[in-house]
Amino acid sequence: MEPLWHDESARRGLHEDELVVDIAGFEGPLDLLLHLARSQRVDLSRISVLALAEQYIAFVERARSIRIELAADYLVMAAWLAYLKSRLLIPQPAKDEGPSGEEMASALAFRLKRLEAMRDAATKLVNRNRLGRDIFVRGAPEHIVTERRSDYDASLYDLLTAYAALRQRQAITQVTIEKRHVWSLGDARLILARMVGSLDDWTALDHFLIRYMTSPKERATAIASSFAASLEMVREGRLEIRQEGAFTPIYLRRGPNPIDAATLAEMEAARG
Amino acid sequence: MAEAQKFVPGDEDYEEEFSFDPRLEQEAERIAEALVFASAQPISEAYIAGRLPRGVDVGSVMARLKNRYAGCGVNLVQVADHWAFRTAADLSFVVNTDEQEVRKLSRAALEVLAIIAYHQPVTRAEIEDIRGVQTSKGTLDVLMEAGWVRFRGRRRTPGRPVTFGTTRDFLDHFGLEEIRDLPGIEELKGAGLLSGRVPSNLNIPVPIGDDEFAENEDPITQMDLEELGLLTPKAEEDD
Amino acid sequence: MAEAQKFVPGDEDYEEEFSFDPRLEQEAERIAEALVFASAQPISEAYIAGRLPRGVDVGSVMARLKNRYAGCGVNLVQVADHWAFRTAADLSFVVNTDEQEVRKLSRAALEVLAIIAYHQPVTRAEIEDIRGVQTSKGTLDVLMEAGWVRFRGRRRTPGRPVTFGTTRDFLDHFGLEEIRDLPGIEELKGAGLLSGRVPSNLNIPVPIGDDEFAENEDPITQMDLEELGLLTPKAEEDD
Repeated sequence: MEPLWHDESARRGLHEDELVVDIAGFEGPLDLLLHLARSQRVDLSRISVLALAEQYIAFVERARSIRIELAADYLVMAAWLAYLKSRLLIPQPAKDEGPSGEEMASALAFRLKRLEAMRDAATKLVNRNRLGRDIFVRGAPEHIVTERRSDYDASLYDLLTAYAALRQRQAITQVTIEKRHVWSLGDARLILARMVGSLDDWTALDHFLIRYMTSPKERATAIASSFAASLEMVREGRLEIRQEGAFTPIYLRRGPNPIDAATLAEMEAARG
Repeated sequence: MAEAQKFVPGDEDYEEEFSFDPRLEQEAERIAEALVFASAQPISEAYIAGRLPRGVDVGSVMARLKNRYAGCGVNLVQVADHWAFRTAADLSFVVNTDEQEVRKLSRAALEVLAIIAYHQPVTRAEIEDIRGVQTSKGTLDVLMEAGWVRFRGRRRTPGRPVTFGTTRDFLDHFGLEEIRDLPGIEELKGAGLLSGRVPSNLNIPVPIGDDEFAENEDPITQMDLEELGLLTPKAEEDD
Repeated sequence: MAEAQKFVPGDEDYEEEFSFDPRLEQEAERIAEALVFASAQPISEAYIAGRLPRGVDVGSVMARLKNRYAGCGVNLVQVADHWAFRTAADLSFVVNTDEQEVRKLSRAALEVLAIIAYHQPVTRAEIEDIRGVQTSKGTLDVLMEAGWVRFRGRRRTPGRPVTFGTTRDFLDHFGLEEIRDLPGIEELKGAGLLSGRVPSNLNIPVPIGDDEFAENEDPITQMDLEELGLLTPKAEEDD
């Protein structure tokens, strides 16, 4: 079989003891996590999520220390894992509905298993006997059957491409100002919603977010956007906020009217 | 035997209650064989049925034909509700003429293809949820252009997101009779890995689009920040 | 099956004179069959011979194969020293139907069709407005003839222009359940069909389905149709 996903550490610029060089080799945080999980060399269902979280955070720290820019995705995941780690280390008193650290860990393990399963499936698929490579059609077909009622042919893909190209051509092109690397309010709101949804205790959440931002430019926008978004969410009763004094850490926790899964799904859908 | 036949489909005389007329059945087999053999594309069973003598069951005709070709160098294969003749897989090494190139797909595209195949109908958000990463532009595009993936419809949930699925060409290309023949699909289903939803409504961070803004949303500017008096960078933060 | 042969593999003495190994002969038949099937042109006997197992006589292999296909819907025929499969002569009526070749829609027709699909109910003036060029009558005729476009109604505006919409056949052909299943702007973007830099003034409407009429639209009447039948001037082509 032609393997598609081998753990080619070298290709990905990843070495056992000397972590991190080329983050570009990974397709997002989950891919990186899966790679790290595999290095534990156990069945994914017996994986140590705690160890995995630590490895991941170490990876991100390491990337920071050698000044590698990480995309926001990786940082959000790091923050989430840091939170997960704290939940796993300090068992919560059986309070209200909030998911336990174990539940969160098993959800993560499930996602890793599912991703791996899809990769295996893709490998099996691509190694099947394929038309045009292993299996061949009649080389000299004698007729083309038209089963359509219409004498004309076009696929939905043709139709949509034609339409998209036309509309784009006709739309007045505007001057686009160079894109800045920013967290929009929407981004920040969504990140907060995802993370605070399960926070029962006062947590210096912005600290998590900011801590992993590598570029100073991005730091400002992350602070500003998440702070502005958090104020809005406090107003809505989504979360509560506390600060002891000027320049001290800002603590957040779930508010009286927390965001439930359905609302969150809607928010995510709205962002497309 | 050929010269004996000269059968015209739809000929009234033959039409009535022949439950099994060997001559008719054999003629039906020859017609189906000719139809499918002549075409490079799979032919629908309905189309074949429409051209067989009346009173003949297309299903059993095709089954017999398939059986007859079972050990041959050319096999009769079923693709969804269509039929096609294809060279036998074990002869790949002789027939292979290295002139045709099978489309090379990127790792990401293959992964997306597999997710669509196993989870269909599936929305883009679900694909991204499984992969934990945004689908880059050009991935779905490539799969649709290859004719393996198509828009299927819309999910009946808020927002009515469009769903994706695979095409008959996909089945044909990968030698599958139907989606249920996907390797390991039953086991995956059994293991709950195709159910779509992560158990207990937990939300693990999913990718955010950092390259786009919502339609009605402007990026925050430096000026806004100063205005809000929010620029309180906590010095250079520890480590 | 091998044990029946008294053949000792590797035994030099036997290798030469052993002239008939049924297993080998059958394999040779399968190979020849697949080769002829997959070839775009009649294929030379020499070429086939070069791909058969050693010690097999290509002539007798082809003769047996020809014989096997003799009564079938497809025959193996020899043209000079080349081989090809052909539909049995008495069945040519099944294959050579009078179907003309399917025509690809022109770019212009695709664009007009897409505009009608998305913007329906839409008038001809509006189509031209969106495309920025005049639409020839021929283009609309082609779409009508294809059975994908129909007169929907009349706009309640001065001149009561006719509005166009898509048909049930359109949905069937393009695999859509309803017209609202057409992907929207975000989905086109997500699938890579619209490039990332979409101007903000680009809006894609949600098409109005068959079952409803737009507020300012009247259903088309028989009289309208007759009237319209009168005004079908012959087309000036537009591409």
